[in-house]
Amino acid sequence: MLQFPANIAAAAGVNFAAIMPEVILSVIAMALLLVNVFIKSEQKAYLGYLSLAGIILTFVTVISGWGTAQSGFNNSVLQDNFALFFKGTFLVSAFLTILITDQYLKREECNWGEIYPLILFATVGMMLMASGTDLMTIFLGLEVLSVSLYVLAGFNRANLKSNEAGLKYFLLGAFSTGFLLYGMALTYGATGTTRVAAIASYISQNGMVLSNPMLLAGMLLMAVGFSFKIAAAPFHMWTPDVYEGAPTPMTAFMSVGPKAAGFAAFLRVFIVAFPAMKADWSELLWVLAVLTMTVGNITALYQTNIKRMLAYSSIAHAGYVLVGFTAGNAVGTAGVLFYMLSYAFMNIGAFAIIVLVGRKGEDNNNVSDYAGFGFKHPVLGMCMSIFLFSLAGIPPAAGFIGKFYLFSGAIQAGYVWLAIIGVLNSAASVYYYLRVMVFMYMKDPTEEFDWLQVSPSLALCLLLSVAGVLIPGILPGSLLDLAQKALLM
Amino acid sequence: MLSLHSYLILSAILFSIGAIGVLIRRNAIVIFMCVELMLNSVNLTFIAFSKYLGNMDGQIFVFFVMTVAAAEAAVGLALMIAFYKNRESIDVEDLNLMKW
Amino acid sequence: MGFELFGLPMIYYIAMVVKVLVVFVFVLLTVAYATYAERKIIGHMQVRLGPMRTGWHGLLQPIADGVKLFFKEEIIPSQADKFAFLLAPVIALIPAFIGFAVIPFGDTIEVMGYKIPLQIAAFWDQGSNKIVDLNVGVLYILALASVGVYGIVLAGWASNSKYSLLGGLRSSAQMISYELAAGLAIISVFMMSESLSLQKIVADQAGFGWYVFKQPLAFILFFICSLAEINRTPFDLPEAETELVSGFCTEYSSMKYAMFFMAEYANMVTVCAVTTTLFLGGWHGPAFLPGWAWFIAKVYFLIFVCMWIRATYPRYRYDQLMRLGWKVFLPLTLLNIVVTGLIYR
Amino acid sequence: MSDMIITLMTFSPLVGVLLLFFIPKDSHGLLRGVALASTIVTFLVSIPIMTGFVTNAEFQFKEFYPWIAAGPFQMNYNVGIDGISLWLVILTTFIMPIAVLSTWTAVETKVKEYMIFLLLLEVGMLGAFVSLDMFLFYIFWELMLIPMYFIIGIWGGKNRVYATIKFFIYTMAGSLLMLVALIVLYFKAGAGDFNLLRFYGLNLPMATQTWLFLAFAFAFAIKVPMFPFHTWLPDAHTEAPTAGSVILAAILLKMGTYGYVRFAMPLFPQASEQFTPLIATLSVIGIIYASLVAMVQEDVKKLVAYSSVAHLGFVMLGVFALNQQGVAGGMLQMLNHGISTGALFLIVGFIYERRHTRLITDFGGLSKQMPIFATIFMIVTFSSIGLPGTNGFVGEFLVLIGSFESSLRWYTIIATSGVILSAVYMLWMFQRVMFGELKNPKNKELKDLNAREIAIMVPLVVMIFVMGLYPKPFIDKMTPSIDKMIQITRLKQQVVQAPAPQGMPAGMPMGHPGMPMGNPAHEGMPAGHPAMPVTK
Amino acid sequence: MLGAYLPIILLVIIAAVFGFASLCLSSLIGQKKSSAVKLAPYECGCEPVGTARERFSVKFYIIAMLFILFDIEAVFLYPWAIVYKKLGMFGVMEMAVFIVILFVGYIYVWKKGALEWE
Repeated sequence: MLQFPANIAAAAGVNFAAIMPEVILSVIAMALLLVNVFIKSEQKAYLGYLSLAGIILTFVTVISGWGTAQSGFNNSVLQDNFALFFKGTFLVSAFLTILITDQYLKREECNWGEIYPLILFATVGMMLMASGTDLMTIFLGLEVLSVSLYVLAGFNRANLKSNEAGLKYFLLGAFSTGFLLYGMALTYGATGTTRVAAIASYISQNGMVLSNPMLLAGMLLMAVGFSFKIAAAPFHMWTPDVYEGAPTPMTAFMSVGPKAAGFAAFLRVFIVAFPAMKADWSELLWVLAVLTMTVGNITALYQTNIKRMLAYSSIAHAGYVLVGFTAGNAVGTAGVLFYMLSYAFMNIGAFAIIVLVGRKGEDNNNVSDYAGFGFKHPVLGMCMSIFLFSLAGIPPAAGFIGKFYLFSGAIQAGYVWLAIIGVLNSAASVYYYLRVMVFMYMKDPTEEFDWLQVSPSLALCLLLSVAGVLIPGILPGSLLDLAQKALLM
Repeated sequence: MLSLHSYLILSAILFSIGAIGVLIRRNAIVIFMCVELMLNSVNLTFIAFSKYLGNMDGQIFVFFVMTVAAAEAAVGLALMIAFYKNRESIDVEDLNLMKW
Repeated sequence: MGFELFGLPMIYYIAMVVKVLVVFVFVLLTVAYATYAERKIIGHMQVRLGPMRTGWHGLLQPIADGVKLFFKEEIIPSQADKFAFLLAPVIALIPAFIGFAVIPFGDTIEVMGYKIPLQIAAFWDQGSNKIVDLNVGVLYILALASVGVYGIVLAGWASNSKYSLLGGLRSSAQMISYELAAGLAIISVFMMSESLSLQKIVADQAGFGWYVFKQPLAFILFFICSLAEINRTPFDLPEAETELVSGFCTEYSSMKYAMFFMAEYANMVTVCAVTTTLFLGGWHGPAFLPGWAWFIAKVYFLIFVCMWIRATYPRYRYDQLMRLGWKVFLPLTLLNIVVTGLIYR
Repeated sequence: MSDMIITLMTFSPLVGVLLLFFIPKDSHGLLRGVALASTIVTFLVSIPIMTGFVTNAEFQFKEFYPWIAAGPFQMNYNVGIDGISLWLVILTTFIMPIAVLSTWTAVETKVKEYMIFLLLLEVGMLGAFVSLDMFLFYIFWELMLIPMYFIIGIWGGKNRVYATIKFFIYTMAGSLLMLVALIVLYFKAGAGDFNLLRFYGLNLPMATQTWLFLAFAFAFAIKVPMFPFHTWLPDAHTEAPTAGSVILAAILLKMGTYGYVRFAMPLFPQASEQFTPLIATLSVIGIIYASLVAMVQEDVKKLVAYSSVAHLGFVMLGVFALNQQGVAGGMLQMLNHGISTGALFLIVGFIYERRHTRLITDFGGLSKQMPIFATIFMIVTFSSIGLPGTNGFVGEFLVLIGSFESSLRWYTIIATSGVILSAVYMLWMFQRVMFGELKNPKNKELKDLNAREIAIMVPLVVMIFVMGLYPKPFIDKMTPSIDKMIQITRLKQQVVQAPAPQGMPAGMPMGHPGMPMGNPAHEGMPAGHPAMPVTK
Repeated sequence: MLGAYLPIILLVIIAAVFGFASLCLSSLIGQKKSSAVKLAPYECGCEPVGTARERFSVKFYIIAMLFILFDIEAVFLYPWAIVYKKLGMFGVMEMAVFIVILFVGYIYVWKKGALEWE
């Protein structure tokens, strides 16, 4: 699983085919950056359309690359099916995010075109993380992503909460980068290489893993660094504040894409580079998964702000995904892939509704502000319910299939208790998802919601999200198959 | 000459100072400087290993770390300015609008 | 030769101490008399006489100035950050004086069968029979240039005076802007020499293969940027007397003021030496003079050019200055790199 | 068409849902009409299933389509009906039109959504009863939750939010544990598919069985609900609108007992044998405790809710007796409870609609004012108590006989006191509501049942008597399946405990032709007695 | 390599000694007649208004940030410059791409007005 393909392991040198999606998207992003400064502010929406077109183009490249592994740049990138699947996920999340961005920007009167290139750059970073097979590439991808995200989190610069989110994210993100890097440095020192495949072969040749504390420390520190990025407890402290303060579409984006990217790199590094130490790291991940799920869910119960609640929920979801990761087998790992993709649909969908209901100045984001929403706007209410049910993992939504797969992986690998803790958490999580619905349907409206305006792009986002939640929920076969195949190459 | 261990110990100490600084200092800029200290201690580690292993990967890595640190610095300072403009402070104690 | 320390013979240490002292004194004297020369040259250009009283044609003027400054009262403004205030001039001074360390100022000489390169940070490795110098000499110079900024910023900030602060900020903004262009301008030189070692760069220019002929644009850009970087006229805005009352050194008096002054002139000497090394063939020249003489001649000529410029050009406005740096020089340097890359492939 | 009849029946309410989507939300009459028509159509579609059901132990009307194939997993759309699920399916389709009718005037707001949820609920319930693929079963099982959650939460009483969340989370927690157990079972079975019949053939080690049984039993115990997992039920029942309570009582609770009969016991026979005393204890505690609590209730609806807990205790007792009378009695009691408790909730709904109170003290002497109502109420009360001649009697009697003759004799004796208690609280309640002086002036305005309400009650009353007087067809159709279930369970209990006789095939032919009632085949044979052979 | 660095250290020491010696000497032999007015920050002879540690134009930050970014890009050019002849045409094109990317940022910054000083 996830092995470096033997037939192209020798391939060295430049190979642009291996980074084609990244190249295309970066070129488009740079072009947008330039276009942005030459057009008037009323025309900024065109940037959105252009970036959507760019994403579609990149997506086509990703799809056409399916099934062939391309390695390049002295084996520091490897675009295999695993990478391609994640790239698809990132592109989907960027696409959906851009669809809801325009309306938000107009509402908050911060209609600066830079947001589109920044989203694209962040996506490039994520894609690089997914296909990086060298710690250096992974680090670079991570930083391209993070630096873009710091700006995106603080994008609404007139809004104090957004400032605060950006700054917090920046400080803690940079802090965690330090740990990640130190881990990478120690791993490099212990094995003499930064290529993940070479690390693995070094370990398998030299054995005696535990007798090499440096390697172990390197691995642990890397795990800490990645845990920060995927918001796993106890390294999750930044998440709620950042998610609450960041501009809503960016929160949607952050909770989905970067998390998936973090998992992609986390998986790649740990499964490919440290298979010999699986016994060590799965213990660690076990604990992380339990903590993450529990902390996320329990704290989410008390939240009144819906963005903050979804932030904790996203922590919990990282915990579920860690369950699949802990299992480390084909089912669990495929579950991670599948889950991240379906999470993109359900979470961004939910945030699309939050963008709709919110008012200028990030107002109206309390759960109680949704009182009566479901009946005032039945279709939107239904969409939100579908997303929430999916988040809660109730069939027939994609979230259920995803959880089923993750927990199945854990059970197959013998982590039955982990799965049980997982489902109990899942049951507890139902409470706060339902609370939103309680307000939506079971409380009398305090507002008329007459200011709500669904822009066509936002409607498209909702449509795609609902489809992305229900279709894989009812007929998950082909997508699961894809996720399985992504691991085999 | 100095052995690899001395470099590693030095960088570990620097890294710890940086990490502790991040945790206990209150000024955002100082915190950021502590982060930079951490990154630079990592750079030291990389260089020491690179020299020890006779392998350039570590030095290349340092290039990228430096670049990234610069980009982070630029973005970070911009964020701090934006925050300062609205809040007249860069004390992290004032990053308190959102709490659970 | 019997005595060795760290694998180096005793004569190495002797040569080292001698070289260091010679260079230090040379720089100090050059600095002292550069101030005198400046007043004289500009005076004569403006049909004045300049200092005439102390000594013959005022030749003792620098010493008199020095002694005077020693006896001036030391004022540390209230509310100043005392430590930083005292530290700033030293920080400005040290990099200015040590920049010279990597510059080869003459051919190798032989003493008792031991070769001594006329460059402070270099020695002869008997094992491989090669001159070993600091292989990143240029980076050393650039690094020192950056450190020098700290002294000025610190001075501006520690003084607790608005003029100082503004002067310090301005000067740092200016210095870093032009440092960037200067740093990019000399890349084409490295592309030619394929090394960052100044020994190698100088060796490459032997026999009038001076880089100034191959890279005229780079030479002009680098020299102008250097002037800006060391706050020489026409880029002397940070200390613009008329606007900022001497900018960052408004509050400085006595020897501390003198140290800034010395740092500035030492910087000028260093910059001229670097320019000579990078573009004017270093110590190379027709054989009728020894290498070090050629070197000194070239450096003094450049110092003269600096003063000439000061006498000729009015001061830039700050926005013009920044525009020149960012909008003209920066793209030009990048262009120069690309063109060089295409031509000298 | 007939080979797709289960699919047709299960999903025919969805057609109604689709139609409802396109009806304007203000035309209440049309909305109700379409919903009613849809449920009636579903009932009509289910009739051929009842008539076409051949009395044997096989699953009939089977359908099979591959659904999900990914990695080690293979899920299929695999449905079929046997004697155990047949009557529960029919009960569902039978109760649904009544439930829709009962909301005719009770629900005035958001009618469209209400009807949609009712129909979706029906899909979930039917699907859960007919699924033979355990994954599919789980999907439908969860699917039932959502509409019920909304029905209670939106149209319920004052405390509805609390009640509905409690209901949801309780059930969800149980079912998620069941999911884990299901996955474990799947991998223990060696991946293949989730076919229930395949799982029946497994011989799992005792330790595995224990854990899996506990997980399944926990999920079903919450749903039943068994003491001490019953606390959600009074809340949910009290707060739910009438139709919600009816469906909850009549059908949803049966999911739990059905789960025991279909899944928990045959899949994990040794474990279920091991836990029989525990479950029986809990059942008996449930019976006595719920009866006692019911006695002191002020609120009629709460009283009925607690009576549900008590009744289902009997069902559990019967099922775990694991002999023909016991299980058949339990199954029959499930139907009886569906009808009589459903009817009771309807009755409570009628007076609540008139008086907007359910407190017993607010009533008294209603019989004078509402003679028809009083009559029907009385019949239903008798049925609930289990008076001979009504359906309740047959079921309760069979349960007691069956469990008395099993190892659960002593439990049965205690449980019998529950019968008396139930008579006490029901009759006492009936007396306080219906007889006595008509003190409260508001009650003097009360009108008797109207035509619609009578139409709702008549089928139920008819069923009460039909099943009470001539239960044979019901029992006959389910007997072979029950025998098979007992056989599977018993056989495997024996396989592990005594060394299996040579040559005994793992999947012995199970088709045991219908044994008449009272056949002494297993009489007096304590369940799971090691020495006793199961088949002659 | 130590041989090349040792003289630098010596030079640093000499320069530092010279600097600190001048400091000490001047404070020892200079006259000391300070007064509150003399110690006040210079403000053209008027009473100082407010504190000097005020906020100042954000332009300076922007210049600083731009410097950091472009300077770091220059860091990549140095090693490249040393070996570009060995890399051949590929190296030139690679760096051309790099500079083009740099230029995109440059144009952006220019058009955004970060280089204007008003």
